[in-house]
Amino acid sequence: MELTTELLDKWMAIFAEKIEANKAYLSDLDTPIGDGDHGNNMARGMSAVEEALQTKKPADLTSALKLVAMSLISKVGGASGPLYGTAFLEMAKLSNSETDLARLTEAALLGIKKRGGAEPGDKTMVDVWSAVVPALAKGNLTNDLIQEAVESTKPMQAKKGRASYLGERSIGHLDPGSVSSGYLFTALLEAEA
Amino acid sequence: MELTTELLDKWMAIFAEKIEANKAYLSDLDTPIGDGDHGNNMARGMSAVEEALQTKKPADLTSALKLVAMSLISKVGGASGPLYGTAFLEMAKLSNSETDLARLTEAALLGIKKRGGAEPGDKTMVDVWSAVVPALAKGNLTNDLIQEAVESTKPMQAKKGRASYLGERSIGHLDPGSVSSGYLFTALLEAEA
Amino acid sequence: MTYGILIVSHVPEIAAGLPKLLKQVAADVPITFAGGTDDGDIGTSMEKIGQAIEENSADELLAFYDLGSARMNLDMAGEFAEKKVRVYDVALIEGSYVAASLLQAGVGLAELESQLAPLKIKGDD
Amino acid sequence: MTYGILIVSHVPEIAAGLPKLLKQVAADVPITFAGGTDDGDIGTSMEKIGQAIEENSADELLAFYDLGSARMNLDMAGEFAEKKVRVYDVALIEGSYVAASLLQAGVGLAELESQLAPLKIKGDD
Ligand SMILES: Nc1ncnc2c1ncn2[C@@H]1O[C@H](COP(=O)(O)OP(=O)(O)O)[C@@H](O)[C@H]1O
Ligand SMILES: Nc1ncnc2c1ncn2[C@@H]1O[C@H](COP(=O)(O)OP(=O)(O)O)[C@@H](O)[C@H]1O
Ligand SMILES: [Mg+2]
Ligand SMILES: [Mg+2]
Ligand SMILES: [Mg+2]
Ligand SMILES: [Mg+2]
Repeated sequence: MELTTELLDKWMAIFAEKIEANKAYLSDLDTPIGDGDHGNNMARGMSAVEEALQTKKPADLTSALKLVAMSLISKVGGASGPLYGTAFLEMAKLSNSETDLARLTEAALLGIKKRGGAEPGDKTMVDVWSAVVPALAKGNLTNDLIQEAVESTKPMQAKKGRASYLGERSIGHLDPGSVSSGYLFTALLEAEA
Repeated sequence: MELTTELLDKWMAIFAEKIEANKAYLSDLDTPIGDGDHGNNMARGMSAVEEALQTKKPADLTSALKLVAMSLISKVGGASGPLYGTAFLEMAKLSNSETDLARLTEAALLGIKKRGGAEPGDKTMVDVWSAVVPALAKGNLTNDLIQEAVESTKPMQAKKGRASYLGERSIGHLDPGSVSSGYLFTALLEAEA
Repeated sequence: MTYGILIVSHVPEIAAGLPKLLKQVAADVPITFAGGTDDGDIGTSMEKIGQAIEENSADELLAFYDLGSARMNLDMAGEFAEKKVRVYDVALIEGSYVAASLLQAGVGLAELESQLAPLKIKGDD
Repeated sequence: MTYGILIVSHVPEIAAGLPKLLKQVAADVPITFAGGTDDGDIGTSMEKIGQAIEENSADELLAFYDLGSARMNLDMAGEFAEKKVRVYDVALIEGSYVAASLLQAGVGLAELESQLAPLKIKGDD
């Protein structure tokens, strides 16, 4: 499937709504295994994204993706800022020559992994992205698949990010960044529908 | 030789003078291999000692030694504060049962070693104290012996204190705390004379 | 037995700032700090450290410091104090962050100390 | 080639306070810092880090940070910058102190890095 500026706008708007609606929940998830700010971070970032898209009305997909990236990088404040920011920046770079969503998110995932050094199984957003990207390529991404990927982080012991300082005590909690990444991709499914 | 309150008063007055006279030199020594404050630290400490001794006029040797210790501990501000402070505190403790200077400085040296973890050869004041204490016991302490002990720190590589962060670059400089300890013991010789 | 954290730094700003980072992950852990000399210069003060020990509401303290001379004043303050003060030769920021996270998670002292061990970078080698 | 030091911390006070400790032993080393988010909250800001890189008068920077997310913003700022920024996964306070002491003493990069190695306590293990 192709990413267009229209689809991106719709995607971001739905994602921003989901983040806003689940702000407290995301911060609560971040409390036992982090610093309790993931919901606030993402809400601040996504409202900056929405404002930027609406006021600057970027002319093309590349500018729009870059705008999303820069808003997240400058407004989120936590680890998820450079990570989501890098994801959208990588999509922006590739979007000059490629608009297939599977290819774009593949580049985004590579960027996230490079930025944070995490691999699947480390209990980070990489776990969700790594499950979603191949499904997008095969055209079989579903809400169930996303939900499963998010849930898979619960029994994991964190190896990256603040939760990793807790060692075994990080086991038994959902990873907040995986939950927000889950919203990103359910938002995409809704935007495409 | 016996330590009396009179001797201690004289000793501290002469030491304070020497510190004041060599304040800039001691801080200069501390500049290439430290933070450049040893002279100021010791001058602040010794003027507090002098003020305390003169205004509180301690009744006995133990109180006088304790007063010296507490003034140094609370006023010096750098590593030499707890180190000289511990030295005089150990002398104070022992002075209830023992007033022989060799025994007292022996206890002081043990205290310095315990407080800072340094051994002879680590390029600290321990090098001077370790040379002086046995000489005091044998009754053959001289200015030359003190000077030699101070100079011996020059070729050493620091293993303790700020200078140790410089690794091999600490070689070729006199240790400032050894120089001030040298003044302490030449002051003692002068006070006894 | 409740455990608290004690931060000792040569720099008043570091001593005052670090607990803000720790409080984010350890809202329920008592944290007190001492920084600078009595005059507020760069250095440490046994008296200020003693006060920070007293002010801390916990039964026992896990103490973290920056440079060696801070450890000496910390040790002396600990000897004069009523409370047990355990001093760790670990990286100040990173070590106290791990300790705060684990105390908040209810981890016991033995497990906590084994997680601190890889962060030991000072003291007697 | 002149070397400077860059300090990045989640806490504005730590970022501003640490250079005071370093300046005591490294009066001639250019040191700049970035702490907190754009709003001055606990966190880091790529923009602030970028400014601290620019403000530093040295040709190349040795950069030190507290927690992992600071490293990510530091890396991004370094990618956007003109200057080479070398990021070290060492204890923030202790590592930058060693680096400052050795730069002031005129030690070269290779020797400096070998002295920093034992202070590595984060990053990819
Ligand atoms: N090194 C990393 N690689 C990938 N994802 C990471 C990494 N570090 C953190 N994360 C993700 O970021 C989320 C936390 O984001 P957030 O709370 O906004 O940042 P912070 O931890 O700085 O407060 C984690 O739940 C995890 O999914
Ligand atoms: N661990 C130690 N054991 C013994 N002496 C030490 C130790 N650390 C430092 N010193 C002594 O203290 C002196 C430095 O004192 P000063 O400059 O006043 O303190 P600081 O290093 O905290 O600025 C050194 O020259 C050395 O003789
Ligand atoms: Mg968080
Ligand atoms: Mg945060
Ligand atoms: Mg000094
Ligand atoms: Mg000092």
